Amino acid sequence: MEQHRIGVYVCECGTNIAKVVDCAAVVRAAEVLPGVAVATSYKYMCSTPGQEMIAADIQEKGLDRVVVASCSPRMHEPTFRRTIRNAGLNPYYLQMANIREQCSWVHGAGAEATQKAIDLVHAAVNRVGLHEPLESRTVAMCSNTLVLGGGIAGLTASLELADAGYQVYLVEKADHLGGNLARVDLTAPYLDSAQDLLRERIQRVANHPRIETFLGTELRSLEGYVGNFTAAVALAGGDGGSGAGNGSAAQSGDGGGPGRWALEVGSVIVAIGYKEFDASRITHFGYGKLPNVITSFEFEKMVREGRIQTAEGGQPQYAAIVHCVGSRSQEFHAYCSRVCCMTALKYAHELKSAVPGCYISDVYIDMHAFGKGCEDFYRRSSEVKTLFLMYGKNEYPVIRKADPADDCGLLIEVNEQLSREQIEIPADLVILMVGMEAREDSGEVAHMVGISQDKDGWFIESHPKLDPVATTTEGVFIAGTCAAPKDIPDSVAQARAAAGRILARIAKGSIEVDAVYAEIDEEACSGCRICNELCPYVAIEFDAEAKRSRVISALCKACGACVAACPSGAIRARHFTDEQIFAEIEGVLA
Amino acid sequence: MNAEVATAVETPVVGGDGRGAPAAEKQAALRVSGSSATFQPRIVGFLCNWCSYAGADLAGTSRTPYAATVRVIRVMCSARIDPTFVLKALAEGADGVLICGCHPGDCHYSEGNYKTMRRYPLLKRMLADFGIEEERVRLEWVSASEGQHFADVVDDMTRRIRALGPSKVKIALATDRAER
Amino acid sequence: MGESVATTKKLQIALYWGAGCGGCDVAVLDTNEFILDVAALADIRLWPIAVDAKYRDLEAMDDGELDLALFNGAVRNSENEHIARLLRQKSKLLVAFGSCAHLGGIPGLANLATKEEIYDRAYLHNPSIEPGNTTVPLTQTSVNGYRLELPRFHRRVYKLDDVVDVDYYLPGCPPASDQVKAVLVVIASGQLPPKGSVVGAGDRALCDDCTRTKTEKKVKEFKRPWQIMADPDLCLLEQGILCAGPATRSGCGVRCPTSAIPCRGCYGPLPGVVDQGAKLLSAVASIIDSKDPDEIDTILAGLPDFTGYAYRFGLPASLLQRSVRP
Amino acid sequence: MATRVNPKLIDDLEIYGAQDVSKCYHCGNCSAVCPFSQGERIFPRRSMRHLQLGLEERLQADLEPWLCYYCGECSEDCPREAEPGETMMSLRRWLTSRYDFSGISRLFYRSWKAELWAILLVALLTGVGFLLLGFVQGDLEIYDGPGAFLPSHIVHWFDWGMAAVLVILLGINCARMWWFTMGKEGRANGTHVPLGQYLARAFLVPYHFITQARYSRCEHKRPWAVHLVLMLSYVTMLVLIMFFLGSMQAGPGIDWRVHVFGYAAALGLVVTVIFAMRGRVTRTEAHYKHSHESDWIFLILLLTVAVTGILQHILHRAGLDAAANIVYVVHLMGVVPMLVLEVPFGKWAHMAYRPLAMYFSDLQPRAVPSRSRVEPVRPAGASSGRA
Repeated sequence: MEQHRIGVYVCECGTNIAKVVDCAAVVRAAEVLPGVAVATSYKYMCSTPGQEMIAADIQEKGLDRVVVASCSPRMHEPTFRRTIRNAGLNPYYLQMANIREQCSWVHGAGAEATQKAIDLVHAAVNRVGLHEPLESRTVAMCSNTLVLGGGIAGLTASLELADAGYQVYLVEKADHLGGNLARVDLTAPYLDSAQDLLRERIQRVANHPRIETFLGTELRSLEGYVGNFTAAVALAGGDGGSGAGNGSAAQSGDGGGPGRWALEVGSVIVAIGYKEFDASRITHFGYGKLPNVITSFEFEKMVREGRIQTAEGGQPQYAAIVHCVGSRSQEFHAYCSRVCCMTALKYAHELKSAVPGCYISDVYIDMHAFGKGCEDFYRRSSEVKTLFLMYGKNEYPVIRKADPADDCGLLIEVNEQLSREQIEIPADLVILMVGMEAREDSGEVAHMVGISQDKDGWFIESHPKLDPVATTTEGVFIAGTCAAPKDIPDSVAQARAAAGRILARIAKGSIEVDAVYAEIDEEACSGCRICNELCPYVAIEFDAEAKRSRVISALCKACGACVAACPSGAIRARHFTDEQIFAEIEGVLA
Repeated sequence: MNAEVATAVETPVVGGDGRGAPAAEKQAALRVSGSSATFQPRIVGFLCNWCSYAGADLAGTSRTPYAATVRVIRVMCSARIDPTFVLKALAEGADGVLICGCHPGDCHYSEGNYKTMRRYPLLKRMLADFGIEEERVRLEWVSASEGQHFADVVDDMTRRIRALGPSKVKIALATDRAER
Repeated sequence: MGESVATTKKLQIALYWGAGCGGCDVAVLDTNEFILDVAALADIRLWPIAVDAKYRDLEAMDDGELDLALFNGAVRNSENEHIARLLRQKSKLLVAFGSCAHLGGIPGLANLATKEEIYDRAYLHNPSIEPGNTTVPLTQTSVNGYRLELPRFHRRVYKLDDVVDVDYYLPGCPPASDQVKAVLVVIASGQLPPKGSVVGAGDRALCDDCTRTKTEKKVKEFKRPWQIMADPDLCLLEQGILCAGPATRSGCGVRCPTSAIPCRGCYGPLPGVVDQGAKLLSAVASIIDSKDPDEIDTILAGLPDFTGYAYRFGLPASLLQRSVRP
Repeated sequence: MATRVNPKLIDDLEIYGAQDVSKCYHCGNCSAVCPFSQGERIFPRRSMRHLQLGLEERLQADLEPWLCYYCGECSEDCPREAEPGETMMSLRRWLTSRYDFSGISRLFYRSWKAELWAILLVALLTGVGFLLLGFVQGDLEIYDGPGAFLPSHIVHWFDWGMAAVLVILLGINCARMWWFTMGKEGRANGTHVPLGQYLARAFLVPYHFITQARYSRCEHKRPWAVHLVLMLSYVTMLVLIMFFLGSMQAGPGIDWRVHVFGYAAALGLVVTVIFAMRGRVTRTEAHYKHSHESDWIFLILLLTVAVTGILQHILHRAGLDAAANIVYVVHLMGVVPMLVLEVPFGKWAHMAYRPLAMYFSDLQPRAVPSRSRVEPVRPAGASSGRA
């Protein structure tokens, strides 16, 4: 094997790595490995000076391979690839050793953690020597975009793209636009009308020449790859899909039967939103049994209809609002649904203005008022004499019917945390602040567009902090509450961000896709056709007269299933070759 | 050196070099791992990039501690894991091999993990024929959100392999070399 | 080496039969009248099956006196090993002849059992042994004053290049006679391929030569050859018959599949493949048509002794080489 | 057994001056800065909470409001401007009205007009009464000695009579206070304080009454000083009037043994009252920020009494006996309502409730399980925790 000049850079990540792994020892161990020309550690390898150090060594010390031992490659591989590319090396001459997420953050300080780091670096050094120069491919970028979901996020994204002059296909499963926001009256904390926010957007979408709306329609499949997707959409089963896409849809791809369209798109924005938690799952609240226990959305309906009253038709003298219904509990959803607290305060105001004499009890676990203007809203609410009562996590308040003697219809028993008193709250109307849940169909959608979900069913972004709208599938973006509970401003911001990302790519006209894909050595292929059936992207075609199989690299997503299966070893996974992985195995076990 | 060894082991046949072997095996055992009290297994983990590797990263970001026994090798999909890799790892002296992929039905490549699901049982049968203990090779589905699960798997596997002691593959090959 | 051809001096060759079935020697004889040409241009100095020569004659030779040694059979005992070393010493070229020398061959399957188990089966508990007879071979015994020796039975089977350096590999169980012929001609002509090459075989999988039609593969049930009347024109694997063809070098002339017998893989792994069995496993399992673990198990149950099949000719050449059971 | 929440109570407390209770979100700053809030007595926060929840029973049993002297630090540090100090003040008013059996106090606190009318009425009666007395048996020209318009011995007798009545009224309210905070609570908790303890700790009442020792532990010292001076002057006056009225009224020569105290006390009263008034006008200090009508009425009364007292004394020394007598009557027209209405039913009552509260709060931890009772005893923490 030809002798390389490998640079090994061990990142201390402040103390994140250094306080557990003896970075100096790792450097000492790396120095003596074959082919290693430079080995050093530094506080923050990803910092500008850190990257400059690498670049300088490449140019001055003539390094031809680089190993960075630091955080997960999922975090900074792109960063360091850029670094060495700018320094004149092929970006694929990089290998990272994950000594933070998979070492210093999970092991106690000591010899074992350090040994593990050394082994990982050894593997990386072994591997990087076998790396080949790869050129990432550029493919054409189709400027059409498919937007799934006609809620505030979907509408915003669609308008953003269409206003920029590009075709948008907006697919909404329901028979009307507006999503969950359409069910809301006022919005917190500024109490401006949700309808005002929606109406003009919906109108603009409806009349926009560049937006084609498909109502009562759902995605059936998504094929292709970034810049070149084909989406099959069809009328949702049973649902009439009133006013579904008109003639021009048919032009955008052969329909394949009435109520079915094939859409050519370059990008996809998934904004399918959320569904509310089913309050009857928490028996303590008696939702469904006690007529005056209602959900937040049922209350919104009351407010929109302008009559806030009990089932008996009377005005409530006492009203209670119960927070975190389905949220922040071990039984149901551990996460916070984020919007309920402020919505609850909004209800307090709406109640006060509608029924001035009404006494309002706000039964909460913690008051989350982190948003802009929210803390102030919280203060104002307490000034209108809302009684705030704190209940303990997983210690649900119990709602029961009051005795005829009482001056109220319901009684809520709470172990009140601030006074440490077991108390009973009088109520005529109880509003349950139901939390947000991933939609039942989120799983299907995720599978169709090839993105993953967390344990709660929310879609996972490609990086929670640095890349919050992109997903692990190139060209597929997420916006709004399908990624996690969000308020309107955040959803809108995300929608615009996603649209922005897409516009940037459209502006470039073409898009770089990863150079990692499988290729078949036709000299070695025997045409046994074992691989043909294995490719989920039908990226392997069989040449009948040559009796050889061939990979259509643009379609290949580099999973490597065929590579492992090829009994003649004729298929190579670029950047994940057998030799490279053997070298890693030998490295970690050296 | 072959000659000496050959004569050294030259004894009546039945159980003959059975007497020579344990010594060599003990030596090898020492080479591999030191005394079994402080035996720290070396497990090679093959993790798919999208679910399991992300899951292992999550264990990190949420600071979930687990035994420092696993050395992770990242592949794009568990379907890329050629059984050859597993044999290679064992031949190179791994005390265990952990294969992780997305949960069935949740594969980033929609079906990759099913290929893994098909190969694994056959591989286990083959390993059993080679006298390799059940616990040494393990397939687990770990999603991107299951950091805790990953940590638990590693700890559990470490515990079981500790109980077994070091893998005998490398020792066996070492003693064979000694025989020639 | 070159000069030996330059001289008109006859080729000095030896053939040896190690731990094997003798089929390889037969394969040489199968070259029929060609063997006479061989005799014409070569002195056969050692060939236990055909020529009366003794080990001491071999020991007596000078180093490198032989031009070519064809070693068939695996290395099972000290005798095989001794001769292998002698031939390496005396011969300019050493060829691992046939699957056993090349990969360990059928005898190599013994590596799944311990030596004790083998002895037990062969000498102690066997239908053909009269009860109470506990005689087992010893390396040394003395019969009325005379010290008798038997070769030492190694713990396991080795392929030839485990014990000595090998120049060429001629795969096959046995190698196809025409391939044997061809190789001898090439060597005689002196146009030698690079050291370590596999000669007398193709560089692609058997399927390349196999005339059966292949479509996309999905298997719901594996069957033994005798269980079905196999379609003569369709790929055996697609009919559910385990065939090692896709994982095996071509060169044999597709003798088995053409006669409706699935390939056993005697020509060994393809170039660049580290472990033939593992590759066959991966390929075969991948095409199983099921996503249900239980169903998969049932389907796999149709592959009895898969290990034996996958390593039928190459266990000692596999990554694990042998069972680790004590 | 869960306690019923009464969201309406804070509305009621507004009338007593607690305007901002609902703003409190229980960060606990108030209790953190209060030098008195420690151990089980977490206030003002707990009182604020009980008030928000409208737990009347609890509030009625609480001694905390009396343990607070309204230094105002809590209100200054409150991030929500929930005015905990003022809340405690209002709670004291509320409690006073709760302790009062007659309901008069409640009436006065809820309507200052009622209080004013009552004062005027009493003043009128007093005026008429004493004028009658003067003209019937004495001479307007004579201030002291035989034939005096208002002979000191009669006034003295009247004072004693009135004192007796006041002590009875106040005594009843104090008894109620004991019942709410010690008796009833104790029974609920199945505990009681042994009589021995009551006797042993009895000294605390006069001690706190005289020294205001607790007040002195507040961060700000001035309010304590002012309050102390006011209180001492008042007490001095009381003593002089109850025991040395004769020599007070004697003259025209100045009997320094007595009068020097009188002058000091009078000065003390006037100065401190004016100081308090100035404070309530300028509102620079937290405890003067919010003034309930009752506060003003009280101060004005006090000032009138002090001024007229001094005036009649001067007039008498100036030989203007007739004028002195008239002013004397006016003086009594202030004194009588002030005592009759304020001591049992108004702000004055706190001079009894406060020391008692210190006394009780000292006793509560000394409670022991009552043998007589059958139901299980609540853990000591819980019982003393809710004192």
